[in-house]
Amino acid sequence: MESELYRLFYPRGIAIVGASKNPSKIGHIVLKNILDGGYKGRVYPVNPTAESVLGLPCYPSVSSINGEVDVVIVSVPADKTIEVAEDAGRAGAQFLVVLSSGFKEVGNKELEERLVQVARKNGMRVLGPNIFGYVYTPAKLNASFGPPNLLPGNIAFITQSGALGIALMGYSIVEEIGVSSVVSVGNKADIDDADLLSFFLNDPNTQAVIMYIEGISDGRKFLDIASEFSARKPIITIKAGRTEFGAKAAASHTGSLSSGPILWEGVLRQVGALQVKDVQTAFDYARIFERNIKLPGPNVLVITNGGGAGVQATDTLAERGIRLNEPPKDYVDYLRTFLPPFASTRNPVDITGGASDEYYYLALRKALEHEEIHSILVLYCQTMTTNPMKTAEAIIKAVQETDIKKPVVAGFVGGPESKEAISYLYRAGIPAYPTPERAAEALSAIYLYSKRRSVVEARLAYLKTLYGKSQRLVETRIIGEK
Amino acid sequence: MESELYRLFYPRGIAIVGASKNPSKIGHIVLKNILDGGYKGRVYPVNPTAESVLGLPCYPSVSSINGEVDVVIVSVPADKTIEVAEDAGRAGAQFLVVLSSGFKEVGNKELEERLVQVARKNGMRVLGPNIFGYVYTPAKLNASFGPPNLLPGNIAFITQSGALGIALMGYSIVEEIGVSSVVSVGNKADIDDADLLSFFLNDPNTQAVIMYIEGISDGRKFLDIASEFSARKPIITIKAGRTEFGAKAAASHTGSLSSGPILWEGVLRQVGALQVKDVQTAFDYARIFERNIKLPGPNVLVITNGGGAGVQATDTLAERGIRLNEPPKDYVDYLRTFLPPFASTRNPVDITGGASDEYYYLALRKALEHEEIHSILVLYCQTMTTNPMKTAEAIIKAVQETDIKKPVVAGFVGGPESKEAISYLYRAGIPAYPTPERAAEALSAIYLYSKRRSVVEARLAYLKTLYGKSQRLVETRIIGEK
Amino acid sequence: MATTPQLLFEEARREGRKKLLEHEALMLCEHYGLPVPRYGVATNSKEAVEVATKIGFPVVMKVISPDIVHKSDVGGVALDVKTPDEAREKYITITRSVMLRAPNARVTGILVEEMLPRGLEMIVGASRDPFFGPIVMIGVGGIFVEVLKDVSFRVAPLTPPDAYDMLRDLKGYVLFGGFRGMGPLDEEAVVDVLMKVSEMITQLDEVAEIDINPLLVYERGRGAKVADVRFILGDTRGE
Amino acid sequence: MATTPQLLFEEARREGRKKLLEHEALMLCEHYGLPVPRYGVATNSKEAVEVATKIGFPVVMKVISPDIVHKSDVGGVALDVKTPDEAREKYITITRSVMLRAPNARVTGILVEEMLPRGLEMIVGASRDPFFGPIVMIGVGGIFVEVLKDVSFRVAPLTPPDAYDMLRDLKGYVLFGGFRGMGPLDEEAVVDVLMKVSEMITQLDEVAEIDINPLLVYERGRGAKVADVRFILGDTRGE
Repeated sequence: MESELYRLFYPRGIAIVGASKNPSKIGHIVLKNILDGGYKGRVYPVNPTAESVLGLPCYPSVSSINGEVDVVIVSVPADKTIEVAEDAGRAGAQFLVVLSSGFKEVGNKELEERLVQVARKNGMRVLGPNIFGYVYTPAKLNASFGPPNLLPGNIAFITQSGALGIALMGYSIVEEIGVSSVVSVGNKADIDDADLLSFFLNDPNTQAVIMYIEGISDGRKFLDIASEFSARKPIITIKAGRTEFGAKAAASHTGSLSSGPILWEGVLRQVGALQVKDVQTAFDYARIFERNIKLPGPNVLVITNGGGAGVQATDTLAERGIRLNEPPKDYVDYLRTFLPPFASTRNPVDITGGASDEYYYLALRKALEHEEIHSILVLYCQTMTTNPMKTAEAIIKAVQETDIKKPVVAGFVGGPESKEAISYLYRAGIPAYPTPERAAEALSAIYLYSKRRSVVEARLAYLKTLYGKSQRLVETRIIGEK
Repeated sequence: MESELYRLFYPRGIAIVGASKNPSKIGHIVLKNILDGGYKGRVYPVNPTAESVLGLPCYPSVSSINGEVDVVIVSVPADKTIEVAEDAGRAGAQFLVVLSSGFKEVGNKELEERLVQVARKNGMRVLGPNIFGYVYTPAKLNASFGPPNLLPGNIAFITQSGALGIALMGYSIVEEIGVSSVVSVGNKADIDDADLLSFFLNDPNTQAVIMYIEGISDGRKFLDIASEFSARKPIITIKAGRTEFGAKAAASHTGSLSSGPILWEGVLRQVGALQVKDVQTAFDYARIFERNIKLPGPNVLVITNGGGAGVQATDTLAERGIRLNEPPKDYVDYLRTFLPPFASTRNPVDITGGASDEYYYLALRKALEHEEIHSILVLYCQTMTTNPMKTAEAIIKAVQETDIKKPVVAGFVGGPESKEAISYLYRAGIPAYPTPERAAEALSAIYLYSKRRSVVEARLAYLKTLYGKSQRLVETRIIGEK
Repeated sequence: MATTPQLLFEEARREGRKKLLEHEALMLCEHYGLPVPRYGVATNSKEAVEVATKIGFPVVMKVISPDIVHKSDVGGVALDVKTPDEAREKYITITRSVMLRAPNARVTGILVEEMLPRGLEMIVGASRDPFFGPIVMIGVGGIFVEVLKDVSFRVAPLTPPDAYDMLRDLKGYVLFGGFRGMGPLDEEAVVDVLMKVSEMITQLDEVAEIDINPLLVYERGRGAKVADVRFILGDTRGE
Repeated sequence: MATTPQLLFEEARREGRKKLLEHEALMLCEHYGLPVPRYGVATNSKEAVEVATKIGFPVVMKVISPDIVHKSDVGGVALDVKTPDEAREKYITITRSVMLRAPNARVTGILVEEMLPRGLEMIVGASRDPFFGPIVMIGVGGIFVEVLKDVSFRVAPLTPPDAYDMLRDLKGYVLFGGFRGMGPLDEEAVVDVLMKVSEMITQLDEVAEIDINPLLVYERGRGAKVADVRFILGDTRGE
């Protein structure tokens, strides 16, 4: 069955109402991003006063376009949006993407409700208003006024924050995180987090979702879909207002009320989502979930060329409930065949500061092959006698040769050469980080998700036997519900 | 009074015993680093079998050098070090820097004790053994086999971990942290953390110290000096083995016992040190302490162009005990004269996503001038209609024009342009970070240090009245002490 | 005293009460299968003796009144009542004391309850959130809730995996391993209580809040008991 | 019973004891100015009555013996002794019971102590670390120490700022703001105890460990009391 939002992400034609010749106008930037991005469908600038924008002929209205328009991007003043909605409806559009601000966020609730009413009456769904647009890299579609050069990948990012969201698009480029999609949800007048999760759940191009959430209007709908989602793919959440004070700041910022931080913590656990405190951790987690990693067994092995890095990783893992067990005896025996006698074969395995790439290769390869080792954290400290890129190659070689799908996470500490090696590892599909602690925490996220997922799976199984397979959770009256 | 270690950091001449022609040998790399670094004193390679190394004539022994040798770098096998020590003693050297390994860390305790004995008998102090050397940028001295291109600055880094320490030298380059010194202390057979703190306490080139500590032999000496140190400059500590499991890993790695994590937490608080969990936070804190910032009052103002970034900062600050108060009324009135009506003048002040550089300049400048605002966190989310570099310039302009020494910390979220702006801010003396949370946490470190310092000052004042001004803390017998 | 939840709510509404009386609350809990102490209502001293004898001594006696909030303050409570004579005597003492100190209070009778053995004190609650609807809360009584704010929420209806997870979410969960001479505690019994509270808040639109404080939890196999419970009624149909 | 710390230690050494007896521990605490309950040692029932009367009723009575670890198990403890008659009677009961159940135990006498009012229970300890030497520890009794490992250490000798800081370091410090009907607690009194414990562990080389458990802390202005204290002696001169 095709998702309800399918044509939002795979539109045959897009109209941009408010397309402008002025390069500093949003209506210009969005059009330019769409054209530069390589989107294959038809693009129609709509502007009654211009003849052409960016080389494309302008249309006076959406309804005057001769061709299929699935998505209408709206970048006109708020009070003009109703008119555009009616016109788009007449033209048979399916989605209104309303960039314009001046709605509920400034107290103009009626206008927002009316806009949705007009849209729904005309068979359209609304994304926004008060958003920076959206991106879907599998369709080469960048219908946003964010940066143009996002890296394609399989992380979807849903953000309720505009400025922070758009800035994080840029940050994802610096951090080399590839995205399948970025969606600005703004006021969520119609399409909300749950609708988007429904789409991404069945989207083969998306492996994980990052959500920046300030509040949610329909909590139970979110609960249902997010639970289903987590049973298959991880959700990483940044919940604005984790503290009483942050919640107050969030309320003053969005003007919308939200449930308390402790309730939210419970809800996010109930749906199996991973809650992180900061954007860096969100991206670090995303990197680890880019590959659909199997649930590993409990035994983590740490391989390091520096005792200090090993200790830092051990502390980080222990704080997250992961205790390192001694390596299997036959693995230790194997290590002893090539490691210098002063190397430590406890866990972390310290293959010594002068460790050659070969040591990394041998130690990792055998660990990958060993049944009782379930995931491996490889730490490397750059020294003057070893080469980060060569070490990265050794790791990649071991992973590729064995073709065993265990989580392998790398932490490379050092100078610019280590940074390059991190990118190199990352492009070869191995999550890598610049500090031992970040690498260890990212690895721990796999275990955390595995734990959350098993709870949420049990939850869903119980609900299914209770309410029948196809049905969503029981409907319950909510006090104050309209 | 000149510090006991003065000539270690400002040597008139250095001999490198074990200087080698082979570029992959430590004795070669260290010599090359000394020469390339621009050190102004005399350098003497010692190698009885080579005529010259790196263009310098070789000497058969230290005592055969005709000239003042303050420091002797020793890179020969462990069993040859005693001989070198005796020879260096004859030559009147003051310091032995023993890079060689093969001592206590592999169980060879007697050799290590004998080495120290010989050295002390000959009036020399020993750094090491089992170290990668040391760096002191004010003397342009890089007597290490770490990376050659460290950025000069005023952070001293003392590390007990070799491989991690050397890798962090590289990481400091990537993170653009300038250092006054890096000292590898290794087995601490003689010169220990306390000795080094004594030197850096009176070193005008050092503003703060980062210490990576695994264990300490003389706890009370550390307690005394670290307390004195914290009363004047911050100590940032990474204590290996914060958890029971990490402590076990650390013990297996160093072979040395250490007191439990909870005791260490207490000790670090008692001496006023800031304990961080990971290397990234250590460097983030270091950046904030590069300037000797006055103790601020309690009122933090957050200025942001994105509500989401403001909320994230509020949460981060709240978790660290910093609550944002509403801005002063006259400050709000002033903001209202130029900000758009939908801007929020609560705290965080949200100057809106379209905020021009001018808004940043005006809002920050007035905040700097306002008596009731004591520190300012400036957050910027990169959008397509604003320019990170221009925003950075606006911030620098406001800070430089007012010349008021309040802490100003920036968080710039975005793409490569924001990254450049961060470097630019940093070079202008304004600590800047790529996420709102890291910026907020760094700012909170100033408050934390201020709190710790006031306790440690009260502690020292009490001890002084008790034991007299010049005296150290009372001597106390320790069970098990030799 | 056969009744239905709806009859209880109607009666409360008729009497203008926002709370169920204690024996009503116990009845409602029984109706949903929650473990409550044995209890009965006495309207004279003879009944008090009969009820107490049936329950078995020692018992606790409390005045039932919609108008008295702090029962102890008006002498409305007697703990550890050990004999039939004492039960008779206490009935009279309580009634007199309440008449004297709260002359205008309506008195429905005296609740006679089994005196429960000590156990780990937990708090279980349910209420309605404007965004998520019915929610259920749990915490360990005393310091954990009061000082450490160590509580865990989930949205109702709960499933057993949710209930286990929310219990294990608590810092205070470590106490379930055994504490102060007690063996491991009866986790299953707590999960069962959570499931039933979830069912109540989900099914009973009239209930705005449920507050079990304390729930006494015993060693594994020995269950848990609702030692005290309050139901706050809301006008859920109207809005 | 005039003595000095050194005489106490010598006597213990002579008797091959690694611990001070209870009355010795109390004497040592008094010597350092720690707040201890009023107490006395009785070696016959008449003395028991005299001592108890001097202290004021109610009192607690405990057998003093280097050979009995769990005094209650051999009937060696009597709480809440309210009258002279009861004191006489309890002296005899305790003595008999101990003779019967621990016939080989040396008995020094019966300790008669003031029965202390309830307060916040804290734990204060001191010991010696191989790297840092004498150290002092504090924690809030019960869940905080036992479950949350909420303790705070400092190296001795402490200064008052250290003592305040280590107290405020505790999660359980929030209880000092007032808890369960108590007003704000007497922080100064706790700091004073910490300072004195620090002094003892610093000055008394013979002492390997000090363990005050519990220290009862009262409302501001009402001080704190050492309800129970143990001294473990070590061979510090030898090594």
